[in-house]
Amino acid sequence: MAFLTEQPLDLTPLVARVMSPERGGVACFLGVVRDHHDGRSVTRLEYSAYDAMAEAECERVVAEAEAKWDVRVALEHRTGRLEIGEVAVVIAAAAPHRDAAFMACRFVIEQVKRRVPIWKREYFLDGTSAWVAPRTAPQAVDRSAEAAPDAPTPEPASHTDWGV
Amino acid sequence: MAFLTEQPLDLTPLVARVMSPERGGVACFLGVVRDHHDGRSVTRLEYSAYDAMAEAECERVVAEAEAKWDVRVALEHRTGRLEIGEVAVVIAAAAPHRDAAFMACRFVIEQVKRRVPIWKREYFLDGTSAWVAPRTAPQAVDRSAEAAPDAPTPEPASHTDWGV
Amino acid sequence: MTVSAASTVTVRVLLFASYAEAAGQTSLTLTLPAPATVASAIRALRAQSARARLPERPLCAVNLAHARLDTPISTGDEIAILPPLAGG
Amino acid sequence: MTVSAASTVTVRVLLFASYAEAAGQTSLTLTLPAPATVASAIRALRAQSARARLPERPLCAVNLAHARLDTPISTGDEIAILPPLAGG
Repeated sequence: MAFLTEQPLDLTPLVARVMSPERGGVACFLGVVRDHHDGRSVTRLEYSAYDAMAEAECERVVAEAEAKWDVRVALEHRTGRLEIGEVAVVIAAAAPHRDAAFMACRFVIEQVKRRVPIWKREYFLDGTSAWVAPRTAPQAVDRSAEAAPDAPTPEPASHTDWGV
Repeated sequence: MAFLTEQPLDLTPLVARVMSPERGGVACFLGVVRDHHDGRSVTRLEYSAYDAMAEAECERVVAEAEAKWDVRVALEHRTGRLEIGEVAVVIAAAAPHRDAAFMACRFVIEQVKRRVPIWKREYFLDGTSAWVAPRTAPQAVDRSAEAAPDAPTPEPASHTDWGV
Repeated sequence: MTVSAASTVTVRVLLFASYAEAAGQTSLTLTLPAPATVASAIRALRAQSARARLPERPLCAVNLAHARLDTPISTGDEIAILPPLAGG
Repeated sequence: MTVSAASTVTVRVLLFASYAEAAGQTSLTLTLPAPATVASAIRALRAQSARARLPERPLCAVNLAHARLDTPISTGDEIAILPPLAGG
């Protein structure tokens, strides 16, 4: 099952894939391309991915959700060129109880944002474009210099010119 | 806008109604007719409503959600005969931020269950049928006999034979 | 509906689902001594329809909105006695 | 991939999005002294491609899974240096 597609996303088949008479609640999420970012007018987006890892990571996220809750999850993320108002990601989570459906759906979108290697380039009204850099980007962990692996200490601030 | 319908529900037009380029996240919920209830096999359901009040109450629930969060909400509830696996209720909540979309969607389904006057009769595999009586049904409040309106005291247990 | 100065209050009472089945009717008209509340309508209903097996404090609505048992009611009001809800 | 007993480790390094643009390339092959880690691959990458403006501790993956900077790497591994993610 491919999690990435260049085709427009449609929630209906995802819902159909997870829905069943034993699962009384289906929670869904759609992420929509917004027309603004940091106060600038966006005209379109280009999503690119590390395809093989993105597929593997989506599969792991879905498996984790299905292990944490009694739930079935479907997930698709679009890549390539997207226009304003188009859907970039769709999630459907079906569970016997709506609590689990909502929690799993929320878990999946948070994990997708945090872990799946996808990037987007925004094209602005003024003709420029830029890669989107989230303000709270996670950093790699390096525990090789730590005394206690379970109590990580922050590394000293960088003195090189490689900083972001 | 009618909130009740006897026609099969479809999430897509509800999502289209609330989605827009200013709202980056759409959270949805579908309630599905389950094949079991309290361990008994259910073959179909019949939903009936106090139509005029159900419409008014749905409108109030949506208005409350839209007042609490920066969100647009669409809601439909089906009535009449439903088969196992069919959708009984659909909700779509679109917001600039997904937090609000999820919270509003969750709020609406909880309030619908608690406040909208809809009843369902379950038809069982053995040919019998029964009105569904939730275990935690809310009771009417009566503060006429209370000293302090803000500190309600439980009424004494019923001594009539009218109790449920 | 304006509050009536008359000595009686006439209201329409609606029953639904299990309550309607038990009572054998879905609506009736009640005339009550003024001033009347939802609670007094329910007492009159019990006296009139012994088959309506209502709980001690049923969920109620007046004019399409949830109401408390002590909510005052006036001539022309639509009172609804609601069995435990099961929508969603 | 089994851990090599040889004195060098040869890996493929992938760059994406802003990192690929800055470096002017999307992949390269690095040969490192054994034993090697993700961190030593990044050090070698910086030495080889001054244009790759990597942060101090970039997000990394080894063989399609997120990895720490101290993750050991072996000949044949696929190392990816990941700019801040922006999916969803």
